[in-house]
Amino acid sequence: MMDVLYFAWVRERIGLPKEKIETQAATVAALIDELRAREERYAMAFSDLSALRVAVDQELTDFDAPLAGVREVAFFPPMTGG
Amino acid sequence: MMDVLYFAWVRERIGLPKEKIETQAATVAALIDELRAREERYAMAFSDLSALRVAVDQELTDFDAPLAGVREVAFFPPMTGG
Amino acid sequence: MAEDAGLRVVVQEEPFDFGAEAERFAAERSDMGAVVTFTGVVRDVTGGLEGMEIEHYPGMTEKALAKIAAEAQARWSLGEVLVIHRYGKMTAGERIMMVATAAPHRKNAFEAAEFLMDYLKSRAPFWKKERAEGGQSWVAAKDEDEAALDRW
Amino acid sequence: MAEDAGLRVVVQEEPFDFGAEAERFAAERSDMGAVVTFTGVVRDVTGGLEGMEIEHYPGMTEKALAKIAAEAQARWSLGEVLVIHRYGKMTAGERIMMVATAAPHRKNAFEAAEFLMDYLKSRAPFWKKERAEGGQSWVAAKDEDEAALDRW
Repeated sequence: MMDVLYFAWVRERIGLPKEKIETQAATVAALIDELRAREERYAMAFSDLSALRVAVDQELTDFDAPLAGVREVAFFPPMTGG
Repeated sequence: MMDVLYFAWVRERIGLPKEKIETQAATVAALIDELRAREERYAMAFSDLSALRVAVDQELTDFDAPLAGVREVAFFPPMTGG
Repeated sequence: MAEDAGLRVVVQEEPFDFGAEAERFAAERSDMGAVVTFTGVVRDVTGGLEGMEIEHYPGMTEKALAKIAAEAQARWSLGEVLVIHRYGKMTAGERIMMVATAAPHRKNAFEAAEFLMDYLKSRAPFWKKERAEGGQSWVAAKDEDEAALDRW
Repeated sequence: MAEDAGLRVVVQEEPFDFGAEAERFAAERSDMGAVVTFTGVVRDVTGGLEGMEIEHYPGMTEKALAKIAAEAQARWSLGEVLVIHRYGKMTAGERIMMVATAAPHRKNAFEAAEFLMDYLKSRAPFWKKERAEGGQSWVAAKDEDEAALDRW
């Protein structure tokens, strides 16, 4: 069981900011495959990975990051702070 | 007749901040030669030109700058503002 | 707010007082000769901007900023580092964020402030959305902002 | 004081209010996204500094600063430029000077501020003298400050 968070247009496309997900996915990429298979809005949100970034337990990482022991995964577009 | 100004240690060595000088010197370098010949303290102040800077009518310039029509010449060490 | 040896990171919704923060940061820094500040202002390029809304990732934001600030501090032997970043709604002319650095010499203070800004732009979890007459849209990340990181 | 299209140059003996000047400079800059300030502080490296005295060349100082500021403004398409520089006596921790730049984007604001500082260090007619327990001495110009100009 892990928290999956969505920000900015990813949140808007999926339609919620956060959900709890039961998954056996070994990596972020595997989790994305599961999400894409769920519903059209997930498939849309995850259609172009080059436009997405991921944080695992609040640290930026990449899509092949392992998920063992992870409590929180967040998906969002490239950041635009400053 | 022109005003000759001295700043920082040049002023201290020569012992005055400003004087009026009657000169026919065609360039700054020629003026320096005249000043050096005056007294020991001038010779001392102008002994190492690489340690000096010159402004003619309040614009930084170099030692071969012409003096025709000039009202004010200033000598000082490299600047240390900021 | 995270407060560490000379490190202050603030993430807040309400406006901050740039002048007072700059003053407080620079006050009595007799061991540091150089203080640099940067402030980002909501910019209305077309004159049609109604406002901006900044979303962030509570928890990660503070961690990411503290990490960037600590890295700058170590890398340039800085005396102090301050980072303030707002989220939520703001209008044109309002200040979005500021950074401040203090170092013995100007080169370090400038470089560290630029490093902070470059990292903060592309590595701290903030997302800007602009509201204009025609509607609202997420601000796209710029390639040049990502490229700016190569310098460090 | 020289005041021109977005150009303010102040040379004065009395202290200036850094926070208030920074605030005033940044206020309502809705056309400019980036504001950078630099402040130089009298630094007491050894703990033995009693004070500093800055001599300048009245008349030339204002002209040199206005020229440097106008050049920065033109070169980086700046919105506003502020330069304040003190002369006379000051003690450790007091602010000697400040510059501020406003530009649409951060890169220009940073570069212009660094350019201003580099030129001001070596091309504006100020000379620093330090007073310490052992006596007083003129601060020597640094080769690195002269070399910094090659960048521009």
